[in-house]
Amino acid sequence: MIDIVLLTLLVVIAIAIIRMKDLFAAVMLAGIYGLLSASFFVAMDAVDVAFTEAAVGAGISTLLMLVVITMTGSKEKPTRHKPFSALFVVIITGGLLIYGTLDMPYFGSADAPIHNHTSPRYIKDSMQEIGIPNIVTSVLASYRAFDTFGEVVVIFTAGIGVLTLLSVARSKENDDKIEAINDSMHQQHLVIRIISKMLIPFIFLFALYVQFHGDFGPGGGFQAGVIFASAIILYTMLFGLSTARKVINQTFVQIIAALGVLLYGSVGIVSLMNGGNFLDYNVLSSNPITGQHLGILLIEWGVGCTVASVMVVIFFNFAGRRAFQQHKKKLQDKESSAC
Amino acid sequence: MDIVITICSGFLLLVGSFLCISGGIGLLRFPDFYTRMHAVGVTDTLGAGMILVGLMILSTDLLVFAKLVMVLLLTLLIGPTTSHVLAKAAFHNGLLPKDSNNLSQAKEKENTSSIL
Amino acid sequence: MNLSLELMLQLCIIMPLLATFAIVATGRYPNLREGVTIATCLALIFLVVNLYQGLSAGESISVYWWELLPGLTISFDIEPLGMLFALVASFLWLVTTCYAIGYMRSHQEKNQTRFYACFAVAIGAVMGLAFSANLFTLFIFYEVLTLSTYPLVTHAGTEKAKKGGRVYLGILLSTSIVFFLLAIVSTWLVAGTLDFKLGGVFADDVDKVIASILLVLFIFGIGKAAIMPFHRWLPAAMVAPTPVSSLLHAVAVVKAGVFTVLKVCIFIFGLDLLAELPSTQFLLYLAGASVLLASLIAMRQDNLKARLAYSTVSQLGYITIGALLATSSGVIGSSMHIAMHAFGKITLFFCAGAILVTLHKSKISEMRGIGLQMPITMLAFFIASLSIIGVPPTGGTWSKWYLMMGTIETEQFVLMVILMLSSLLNIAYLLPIPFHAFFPNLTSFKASEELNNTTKISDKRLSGFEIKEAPLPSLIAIVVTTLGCLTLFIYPQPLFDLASAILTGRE
Amino acid sequence: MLIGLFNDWIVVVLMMIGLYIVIAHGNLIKKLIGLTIFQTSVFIFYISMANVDGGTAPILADGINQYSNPLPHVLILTAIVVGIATTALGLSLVVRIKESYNSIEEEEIQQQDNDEQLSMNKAEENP
Amino acid sequence: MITHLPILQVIIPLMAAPLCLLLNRSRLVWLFSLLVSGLAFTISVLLLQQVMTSGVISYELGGWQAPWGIEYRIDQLNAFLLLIISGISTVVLFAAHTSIEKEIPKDKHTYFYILYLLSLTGMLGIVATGDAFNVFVFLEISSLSAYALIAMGQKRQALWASYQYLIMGTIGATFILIGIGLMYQMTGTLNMQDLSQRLPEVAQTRTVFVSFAFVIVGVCLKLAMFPLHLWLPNAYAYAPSIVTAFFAATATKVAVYLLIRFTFSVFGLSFSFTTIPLQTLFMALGLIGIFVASTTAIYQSNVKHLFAYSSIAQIGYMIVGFSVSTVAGLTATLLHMFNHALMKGAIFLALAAVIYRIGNVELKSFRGLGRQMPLTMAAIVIGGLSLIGAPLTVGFVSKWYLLTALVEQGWWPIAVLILLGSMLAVVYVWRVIEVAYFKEPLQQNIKVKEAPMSFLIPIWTLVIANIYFGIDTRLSVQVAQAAAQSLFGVSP
Repeated sequence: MIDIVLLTLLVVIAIAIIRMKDLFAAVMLAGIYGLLSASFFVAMDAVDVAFTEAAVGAGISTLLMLVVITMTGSKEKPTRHKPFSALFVVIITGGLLIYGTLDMPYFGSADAPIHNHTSPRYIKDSMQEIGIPNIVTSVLASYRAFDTFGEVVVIFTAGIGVLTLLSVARSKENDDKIEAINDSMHQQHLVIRIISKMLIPFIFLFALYVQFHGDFGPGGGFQAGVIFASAIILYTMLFGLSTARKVINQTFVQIIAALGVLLYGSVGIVSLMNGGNFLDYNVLSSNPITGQHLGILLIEWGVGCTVASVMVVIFFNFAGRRAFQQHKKKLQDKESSAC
Repeated sequence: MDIVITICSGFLLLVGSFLCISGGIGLLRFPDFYTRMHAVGVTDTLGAGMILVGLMILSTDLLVFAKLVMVLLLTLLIGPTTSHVLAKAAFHNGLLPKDSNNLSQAKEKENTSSIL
Repeated sequence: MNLSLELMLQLCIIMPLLATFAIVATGRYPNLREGVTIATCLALIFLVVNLYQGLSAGESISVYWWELLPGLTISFDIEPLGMLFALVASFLWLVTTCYAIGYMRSHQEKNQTRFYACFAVAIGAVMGLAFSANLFTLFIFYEVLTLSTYPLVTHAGTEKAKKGGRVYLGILLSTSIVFFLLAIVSTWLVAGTLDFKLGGVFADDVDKVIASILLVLFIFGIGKAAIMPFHRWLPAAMVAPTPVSSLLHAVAVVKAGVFTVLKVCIFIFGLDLLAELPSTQFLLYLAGASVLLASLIAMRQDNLKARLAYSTVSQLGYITIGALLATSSGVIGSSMHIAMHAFGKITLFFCAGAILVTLHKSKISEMRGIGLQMPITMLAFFIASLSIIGVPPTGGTWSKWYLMMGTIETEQFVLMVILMLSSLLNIAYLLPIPFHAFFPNLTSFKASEELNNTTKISDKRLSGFEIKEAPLPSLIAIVVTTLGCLTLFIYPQPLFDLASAILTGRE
Repeated sequence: MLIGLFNDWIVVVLMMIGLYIVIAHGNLIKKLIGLTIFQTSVFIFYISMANVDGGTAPILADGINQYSNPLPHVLILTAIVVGIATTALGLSLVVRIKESYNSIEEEEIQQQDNDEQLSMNKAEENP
Repeated sequence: MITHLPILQVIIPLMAAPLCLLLNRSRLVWLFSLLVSGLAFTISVLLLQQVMTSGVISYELGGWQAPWGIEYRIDQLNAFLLLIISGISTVVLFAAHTSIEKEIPKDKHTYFYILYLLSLTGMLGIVATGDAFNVFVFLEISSLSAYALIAMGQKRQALWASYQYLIMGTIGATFILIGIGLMYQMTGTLNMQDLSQRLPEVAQTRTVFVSFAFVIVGVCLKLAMFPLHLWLPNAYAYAPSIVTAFFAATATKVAVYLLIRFTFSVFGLSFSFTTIPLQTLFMALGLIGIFVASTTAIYQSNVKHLFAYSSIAQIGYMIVGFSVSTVAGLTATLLHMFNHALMKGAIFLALAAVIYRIGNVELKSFRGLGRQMPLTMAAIVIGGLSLIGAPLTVGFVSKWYLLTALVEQGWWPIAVLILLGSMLAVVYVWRVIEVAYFKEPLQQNIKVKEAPMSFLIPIWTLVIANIYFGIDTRLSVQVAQAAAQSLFGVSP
C-alpha cells in the first residue's frame, strides 16, 4: 500500500514542478522528488539504489542546480507558444506505454520471467561463487563488473566534459580577490561553520564505512564517493573556494580521478595477465573466493576514488566559474564607474 | 518485562509522531515565516528525537542501537543549526516578522555591524 | 617495333591519360606542352592504325583488366564499329589539336594547360569507349568523357559559360544517371550479362514490354546522342571555344553518343529483337521529328555556331534512325555517317572559328563578302556543306545513300520523305553562307548597302592587302579535313568494309 | 488487473510528465529538471519490476529464501550515475550559454541566432 | 593474447584516456592517442581476419558465461564496423594536432584528446558488445564525450547545438533504456543472443511490440533519421572541424549498426518485417529524408551545413537499402556505411584544412580556392563525385548495389527516385565546385597557400581509399555480403 501512496505523492510533486515558475522552488521540488523516489526504492527492497538516489537525486544534482541558478537567475519566463504539439507527443508515447503494460506480468508476481531466468543463479550461487552476502554488490562488481566499469568511465567523462566547459585559467591575484569576496561572505556563518567543522570528520568516517561495508550491507564505492565529496563540498561552501583549493589541490584531485579509472582497468589487465578473461577475479589469487574479495575490494576502491574526485572537480568548477563571473562583473563595474 | 518495554516505546513513538503532526499543522497555520519555522524546528527535533528513543528501546541488536544513537545525535546537532541559518538568511534578506516595528531598528544595527 | 596488339590496345587508353600528367607538368612552357600533345596524337594514330591492320588481319584483340564487382568486368575488345570510331576520333583529334594551337594562341585564352589536359583525358575516354567490351565499361568511360569535357565547355569562366556548363552537365549527367544507369542495371538483372554480343544478349523469350521500356530508357539515357527533347545541351555548349565545339560535335561527345546508341542497338538488343519491339517505331518517329525540327530551328539561327549546332542535332537524328531501322544497310549507313558527318562538321566549325579569330565575326548576317578575304576557308566551308547535305563529290553522299536504302527496305516511306526534306533544309541553311560570302552582289539592295559598309570597314581595318586567312596551323587543319571529305567520296572502300563487317562479325 | 498494473500506470504518468516538461518548457534548467524526472521515473519502473511479493532486500541472510531481483537494482545503480553525469554536463552547458547569450530561454536564444544569420546573409548580398 | 582481442579493442583506448590526463602535454598526448588509435585499428584488422576465417568470436567478460555475465560477441558485422570506426579515427586524428591549434585554446588540448578517445571507446564498445544494457552504458559514454566535444566549437552556436543534442540524445537513450527494460521484463535476460532465442515465445505480446517501438525510436533519434534529424546539422556545423570529420564519418554508422542489430539479430527478421509494417514506414521516411535533406542542402550558404544535410540524405539511402530487407539491400546498406565513412571523412577533413587556412567555410570564401589550395579542393571534388555516385568511386559501388537490390524486388519507381536524389547531390556538390574553380578569390584571402602536409596526408589517404575501393571492391563487398548473409542466416 505504501508504494501507492508514495507514487501518488510523486505525481503530485511532478505536477507541482510543471506549474512552478520559480526555478528555485522547482529545483527544491525536484530534490524532494528524488528523496521520495529513494524512499519508494526502500519500500521496493532496493536499498542500494535508494541510498544512491538519495545521495544523487536529493543531494548532488539539487546542489549543482542551485549553484547554476545563482548564476543564471531563478525566474522562468512563460512560454508564448501553446504546447499542444508537446502534449500530443506525450499522449501518444504515454498511450503506447500503457498499451504495452497490458501484457506485462503483474506487479510483484513471483512467476514473472525476470525472477526465473537469470536472477535465481545470482541469488542461489553468488555465495559459493563470490562469497559476499550483498547480492547487488556481487552482481555489480563481479557478474556485471564491466557495466560498472562503463559507469565509472561515464562519470569520468562527465568530469572532463565539465572541465572543458567551465575551467578558467586561474591566476594568483584573481584568487586573492575571490578570496576577499568569500571572506566578507563567510564572516557571518559562524554557527554553521563550527557545527560543520564538528561534523565533517564524521562524514568522512561514514564514507569510509560505506565504502568498506558495501559487501555486507547497502553501500559501495559510488555512494561512498558521493558522501566523501559532499563533505568536501560542504567545507567549500562554508570556507570559500580558494581556501578549499588551498586545502585540496584541484590538479591533484583530477589525477586521483584518472587513477581511479586506471585502478579499475588494471585489475582487469592483471586478470588478463594471470590468464583469465578481463575482470575475472578468480585468477587474482590462488583461492577463487579470496580472488573475488580482492578484486571487488580494489574496484570498489577505484570507483570510490573516481566518483569522489569527479564530484569535487565538478563542484569546484561550477563554484569557480561563479566566482570568476562575479570578479569579471566587478571589474566591468569599475571600468564603467571610471569612465 | 517485555510488556513494559513495548508500552514505553509505544508511548514515546505516539508522542513523537503527534509532535511531528503538530509541527506540520503549525507550518500551515502560523502567520509568518519565523513562527512557522519555530514550530517546525522545535517540534521536529523533539518529535524525531522521541521516535528515535522509542525505537532504541525496542532495538535488540547493539549495532542497530548504536546507529540510532548516531542518528539522534545528528538530528540534535543539525536541526537547530539549520533553523538558525534559515532564520538568519531570511532576516538578512530583509524579511521582517509581522508587526515588528521595534525589530526594524535592530535590523539597522545588524547591517552596520554584521558580525554575530 | 613489335608491341603485342593487346598492349597497344591498352596503350591507346592509358597513353592519353599519362600525357595529361605530362601536359600538366610541362604547363609552364607552352611549346613543350603542345609538343607533348602533338606527339601523343601521332603515337595514338600509329597505335590505332596498327590495331586496324591487326583487326583486318582477322585477329581478335581483347583485354581483361579487372572485375569491379562480381560479374562486372572492365574489359576491352575490338570490333569493326569501335575500330571505325577510334580511327575517326584519333585522326580528327590530331587535326583538332593543330587547329586548337593556332586558335588558342591567336585568341590569348587563359589557362590553356587545363584545356589541353582535359583534351587529352577526353580522347582517352573516347578510346576506352570505342574499345569497351561491355556496357559497364562503356558507361564508365561515357561518364569520364562527360566530366572531362565540362571544364572545356566552361573554359571561358564567364557567367554565360557557367550557365552553358550547367545545362551541359545537368542534362548529360541526369540522363545518363537516371535513365542510362537504370537501364544498365535492369539489363544486367534481366539478361544476366552486359557483354556486347552480336545479335543481342537477351534471351529470345524476353518480355517484349520490358525490352521496349529498356530501349526507350537507353535512347533517352544516352543524352549525348541529343535526341529531342534532350538536345538542349548541344546549343548551350556553344559558349565553348571553337576547337572544343568541334571536339564536342565531330570527334568526341556526340559521336560517342550515337556510337553508344549503335552499340546498344546492335550488340545489346540485336537487330532481330529490335525490329520486333513496339517502341522502336515510336523512337524512329521521335528521331525523325528531331531531324526535321532541328533543321527548321537551324534556319532561324543567325549565330553561325548555333546554326551548326542545330544542324548537328538533326544529323545525329539520321544516325539514330539508321540504327533503329534495324537493317544491315541502315547500320552501314549510320556507321559511315559517323565518319562523314565528323569530317564535314569539323570542317564547318573550323571555318567558323577561323572567321571568328581573324574577322571577329560570329553573326551570319555580317559574313557577306568575306569570301574575298578568306577564300580558302570559305571554299572549305562550301565543300563541307556539300558533304553534310550529301551531294557528290563528297563523302556524305554514301552514308545518306545507305540510309535511304534502309528506309526503303523497311518501307518507312514517311522517314524517307523526312530525310529528303531535311536534306533540302540543309541546303537552305548551309549553302547561302558561302554564296553570300563569295557573291555579295547576288544579294538585295539593302544587303549590298550593308556589304559596302562592311567592305569599307574591312578595307579600313585590313589596311592594304585583301587576303587575310586564319593562322597557319588552323588553316592546315581546315584544308586537311576538307580533303578528307573529298577523299571519302572517292575512296570509301575501307570505311565501307568496316561498316559492313560490323554485322558479319570479323572481316 | 487494476491492482496488478496500477503502479506501472502511475510510473508511465510520471515519465510522461517528465517528458512533457522537457519538450514543452523553454527554460533550459527546467528542461534539465524534466529530464531528471523522466529518468528517475524510468528507474522507478525498473525497480518496481524487480519487486517480489514477500521478498526482502537482496542481502543474503539466514532464514530468508525470497529475495527481490538484484539485477535491475544493479542496472539502475549504473543508470543513476549516467543520469547525474548527464545533468552535470547539461548544467555546465547552461552556464556557458547564459554567459554567451545572456539568456536561458529557448525562444530568445533561437531569436538571437536567427538575427545573426539574417545579418550575415545581408552582408553577403551587398558586400 | 590473441583470444583477448575483442576486449583489448575497447579497453586500450579506454585506459589510454585517463593516462592522457596524466601526460598532460599537448604534443605528447596527440602522439600517444594517435598511437593508441592506430593500435585499435590493427586490432580491428586482426579481428576481421579472425572472424572471416573462423566465424563468430564470443568473449565472456569476468569469465561468467553468457546470460549471467556480459558477453562480447564479434561477428562479421561488428568486425566490419570496428574496422571502419578505428580506421577513420586514426586517419582523422592524424590531422588533429594542427587543426585544433587554431580552433581550441591551448589549455584544453589534453581534454580534447581525452574526450576524443572516450568517444572512440564508446563507439567501439557499442559495436563490440553482445549485451543490451552494456550498449546503453557505452552509448552514454560516446554521447557525453560527443556533447563536450561539440561544445568546444569556436562560435557560441556550438554551445546551443550541443545542448540541443544533449536533450535529444538523452531522450533517445532513455527511450532505448525503456525498450530494454520492457524486453528484459518479458524475457528475463539482457544478452542479445539469449534475447533472440527467448523473444519469439512472447513475440505476440503487446509489451514486446512496444519495447520494439521504443528501441527503434531511440535509435532513430541517435541516427538523425529524417523526422528526428533536427539536432544534427548545427551539431556538425559548429563543432570543431576535426570532431565533425570524425563524427560525420562514424557516429551515424554506429546508430545504423544498432538499428540493424536490434531489428535483425535481437527481434529477428520475421518479427521486424512481417509482424510490424517497418518496411513501408522506413522506405517512405528514407525517401522523404533523401529529398528533403538534399533540397535543404542546396540552399545552404555554409559548406559545413551543406554537407551535414547531405549526411542526412545519405542516411536516407542507408535506410532505404535496409528496408528492402533482402540480402542485397542489406549489403548495399553496409557498403554504403563503409563508403560514406570514406567520402565524408575526406570531405570534412578537407573543410578542416580550409578552416585552418581561411578561418571559415562560408561558400563565398571558397572563391578561387581551386587555384590556391588545389590538392584540398581536388579532394572535395573527388569526395563530391563519390557522393554523386560517379563510376570508379566508392559511391558508385554502393549505389549500384542499392539499385540492383531495388530492381530485383521490381521496385522501379523507388529506383528512379533514388537516382533523382543523386541528381540533387550533383546540384549541391556543383555549387561548391563552381565557386571554387570559376570565381576570382576574395581580397582578404588572396595569398592563401595550400594546406600543410599534416592535413594533406590524411585527406589524400581517404581520397585514395575512395578511389581504390571504388575500383577494387573485393574486400568491402566480400565482407559486407558475408555480414548480410550471416544476419539473414544464409550460409555464405
